[in-house]
Amino acid sequence: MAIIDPRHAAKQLIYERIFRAATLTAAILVLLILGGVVLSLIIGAWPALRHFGFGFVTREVWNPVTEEFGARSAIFGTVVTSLIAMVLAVPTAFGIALFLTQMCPPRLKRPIGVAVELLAAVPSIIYGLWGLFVLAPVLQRHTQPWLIAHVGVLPIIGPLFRGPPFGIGILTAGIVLAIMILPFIAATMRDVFDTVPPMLKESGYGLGATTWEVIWRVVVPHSRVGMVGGIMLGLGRALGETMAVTFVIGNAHRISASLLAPGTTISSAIANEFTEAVGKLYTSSLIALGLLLFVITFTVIAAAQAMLRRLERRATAAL
Amino acid sequence: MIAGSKPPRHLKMRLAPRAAAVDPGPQATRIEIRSLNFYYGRIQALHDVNLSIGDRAITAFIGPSGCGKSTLLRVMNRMYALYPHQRAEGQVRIGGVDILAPSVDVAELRYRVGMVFQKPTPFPMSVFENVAFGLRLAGEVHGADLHERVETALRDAALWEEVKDKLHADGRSLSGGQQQRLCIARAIAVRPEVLLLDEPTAALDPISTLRIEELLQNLRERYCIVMVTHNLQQAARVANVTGFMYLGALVEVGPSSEIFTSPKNRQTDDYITGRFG
Amino acid sequence: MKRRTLRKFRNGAFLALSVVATAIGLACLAAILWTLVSNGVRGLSAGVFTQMTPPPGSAGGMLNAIYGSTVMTVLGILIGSPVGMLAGTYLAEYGRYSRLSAFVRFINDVLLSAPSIIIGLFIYEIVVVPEGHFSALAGALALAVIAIPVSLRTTEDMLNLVPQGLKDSSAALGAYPWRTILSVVYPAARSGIVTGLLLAIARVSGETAPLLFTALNNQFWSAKLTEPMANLPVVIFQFALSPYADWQRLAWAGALIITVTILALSITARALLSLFQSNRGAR
Amino acid sequence: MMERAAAAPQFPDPLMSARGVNVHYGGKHAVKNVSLDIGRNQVLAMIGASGCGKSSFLRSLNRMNDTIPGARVTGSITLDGRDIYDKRQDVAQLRARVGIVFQKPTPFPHSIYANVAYGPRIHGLAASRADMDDLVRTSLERAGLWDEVKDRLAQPGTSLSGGQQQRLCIARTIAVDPEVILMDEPCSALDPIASAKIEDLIEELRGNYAIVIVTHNMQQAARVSQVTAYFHLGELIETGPTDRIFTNPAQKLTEDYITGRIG
Repeated sequence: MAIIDPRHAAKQLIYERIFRAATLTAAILVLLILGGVVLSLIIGAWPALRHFGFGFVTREVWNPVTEEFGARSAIFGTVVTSLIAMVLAVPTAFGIALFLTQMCPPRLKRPIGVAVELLAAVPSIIYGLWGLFVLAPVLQRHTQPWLIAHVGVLPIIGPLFRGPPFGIGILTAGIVLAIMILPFIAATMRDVFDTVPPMLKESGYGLGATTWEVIWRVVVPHSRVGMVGGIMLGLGRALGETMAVTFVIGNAHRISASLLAPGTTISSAIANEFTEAVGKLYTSSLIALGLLLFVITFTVIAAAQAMLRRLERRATAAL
Repeated sequence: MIAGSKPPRHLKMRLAPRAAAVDPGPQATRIEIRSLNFYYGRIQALHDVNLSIGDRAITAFIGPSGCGKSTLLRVMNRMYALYPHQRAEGQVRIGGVDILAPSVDVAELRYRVGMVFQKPTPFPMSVFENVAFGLRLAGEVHGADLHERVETALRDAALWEEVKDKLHADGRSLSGGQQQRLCIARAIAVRPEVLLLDEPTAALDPISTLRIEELLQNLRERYCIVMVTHNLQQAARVANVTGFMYLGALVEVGPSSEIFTSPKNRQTDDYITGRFG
Repeated sequence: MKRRTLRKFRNGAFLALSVVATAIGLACLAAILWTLVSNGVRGLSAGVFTQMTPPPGSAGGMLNAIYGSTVMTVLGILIGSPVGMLAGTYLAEYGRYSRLSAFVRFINDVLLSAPSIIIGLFIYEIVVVPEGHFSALAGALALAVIAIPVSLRTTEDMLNLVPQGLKDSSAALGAYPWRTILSVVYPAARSGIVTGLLLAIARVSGETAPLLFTALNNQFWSAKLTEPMANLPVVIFQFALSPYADWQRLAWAGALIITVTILALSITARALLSLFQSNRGAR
Repeated sequence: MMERAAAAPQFPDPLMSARGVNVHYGGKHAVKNVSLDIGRNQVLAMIGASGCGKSSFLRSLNRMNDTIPGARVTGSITLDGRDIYDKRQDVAQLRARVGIVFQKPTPFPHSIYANVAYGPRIHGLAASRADMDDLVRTSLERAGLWDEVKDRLAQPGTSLSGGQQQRLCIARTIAVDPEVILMDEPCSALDPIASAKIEDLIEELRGNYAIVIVTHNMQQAARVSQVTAYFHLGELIETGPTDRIFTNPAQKLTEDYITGRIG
């Protein structure tokens, strides 16, 4: 039998303890980072929050000269641009995911899939540049005048499309955001659809269902949780996106009825004004905006993660 | 895109006369397979298979894994057509109609040829909706009739007593054996002419297996059942006819009693005595 | 029969819609890439790589910005990746099923998709404010914080792909976990780990928002980590929004450089990953 | 059940001995009150339908179950009279004495040489390079692989065929000079010719080691083992000399299994 030197064995045990402690410390560091983010934001935002109270969230005024700050227009802009992005991106992403998983010729499946994934990696500043130099002029010259003339006169939704065609504004920001998160949502949805066991799909086909029926009645219900999770992750991105929006939003701290008007979002306000902010209250107000953004995105992302987790657990349980 | 998106031609498959009061003795042929070859891309998976499968009987295919038995099964409802690069040549006639003909509407074909898989595949919906799925697709049965058809199917699948109080529970909440019977109920609810079973008990415990086997014995009187199994004893227990496949060829086929006691072919003999596989 | 026709029609209609959606999506994305390449190539010249960023209205290059981006990215990865890898190792190996791991995993996924501008604010508060000035180091730290979750996630995923049998076999020979991890698991997941590293670099090198108020910008050459440092994303941002045609041209050139770099990194990462997976399949 | 346990063959001087062993995985009771002795220089085969607990019991013999979360082992298992579940027992040392070979070959992502040298290296068993060369060679020879790989020791272990990989894993296990070798269906992923080689190898190794093999192939159990234990639903139903178990089983369940009525 093997004779093992006890000193050798003891050394092994010491290395074991050191390595384990190192990995554990790194894991805990992740928690500390998040804690640090929350804490530093609260501390930085404290002067503004104390000065304005809860009114900071509800007031629309944003005036660096009189040092009066309210987050309402920034929250409004953040939510509305993200909603526009979701309305445009989700159905399109669903279509792309469907195409890729259910009907794409195999020769094209990989190239298109890879293209979509690579585009999700393109930095957001590129989308902003394109939005400013290409999309905004096109919208200003063609799309917006048409919208104003034809949709703006309608009742109910009409007011959303009135006023001068600036090119840049809430709607443009929403469209740029939609294009930016499109690859991301499409890739997530495709992955979710791919988790549907082939046998389950075949069971649907085996009963004489058409492709669409299998998708709508078997694939979608099966992957509902994952789809919603993926969509909400996309929403989280849209809410927090800075650069793609900052180029095209117009930076106006006010709430307009029209989607064609300029506005602002939390992240673009911070990006535009932070380095120029003078005065403690101004800086603190911007950090308070950041805190609000964090709370909003944290809620959305946490919910999304919880849903995706559930899907993963179910997938492992089904093995 | 699946092959089923072609415009429908008028494919009329006569429904088999069912539930005859007396067993008419030796069975009429339901499936007729002539010089069937099958390819996965360039790999040939089935070599010149010729076979007649009788109605109201259980036909089982046995053989080592990779021998082509599941492939053969998947030809009979053209499930392979879902995947690119898979193609079948030859003739497979079900009720007289060549189902490999391009004019055949695969959705309709699959409606008439039910299939149950290795693992239970309950849909993400209630027990009731699972069984009603095929009927709702066809849209031919509604209201009280639908309920009755679902109940009959569940009774035939020997599951009714266990689920009658939880028809609205999620199908995935049932136990594995129950799920598999649910899948059988789902398949027979549309009253198919042929029922294909691909190792239906592979994922089940011995007791659930036993129940499924009993169930198959009962269904045999009314359906043409074709199954694939890797369990020789199972084939011997439940099948009237057994076919042994090896390397993509149908080596020998005959009444189970003969195949398992006095096979004519050397390979068959080796396989059933456990010398390989 | 009528119902069947209806079903077929519906099937065809929805499938056609999904083709249209794919076409629209790909067209938008192609348009963006086309604009980027055509404008970027026009702005490219040897000077871009050899000259400093110019004052308003005159010609110049982006050498200082490229250098700054490289320095901060490398530094950020050097700080962030080891932390992420070690933490990922804990999650995949030591604490695979522990509650702490589940929590860390969750928090990490939140950090992974948290808006990067918030990370910038965080570093501003804990580094820039106490120091009293913007610095390259602050920028690198912000990038490190962004790299950690990416690296953690990929490390954990890759280690989980290493077959349990391999880990068991090492344990069965009497190896302690650290030995198994270093001698068996890491080598088995090598290309997967490199993939994670490349993805982290790709992710970090395109980040603009957190650099806006950590590293800021510097019109001149600076190699000091304690001073503000030029970097591509912030230069692109400032130049694109400027009224000067020269600056805008440079912004496009910079955008092209960044995008090409990131796409190259991502493509390499993908190639490595498929290599990793096919190796596993062969085993 | 106690009678069955008592019917276990008692060796005058068993190498390992299990008494009243239970294994739980979470809520699942996988092994129920199993008592069994493992004699020196002989092959014990454990047979039974899948899920009968034979692998779970095997994994409790060198505490591989420790790596499975939620696994709990109770009862006593001794090696040379000392409890292997004792708190002071170092698991790494135990596994050096009781090696295991798994169902699927698991060569490390190293060269053939480094695969075999892995165990000796982590335990510091070779004093010099020459010692290590020797050890690697002897181990490969004993595993019947030396002639096939002696010219390609630097190639990756994964470049070998499935059967060679499995023998490499056996060589790797032998290299740390264990007393007991556990084998968990070592041939189930192999073709018949490779299986036959492994079976011959087991016969040879018996001269130096105690071997416990789990198999689902009854013919294999009959061919390689001297003692057979039949498991059913977590219980040890019957154990005895292989010849007797296969010709004249005492229990109805064993007979049913062997004649193929269950499983």
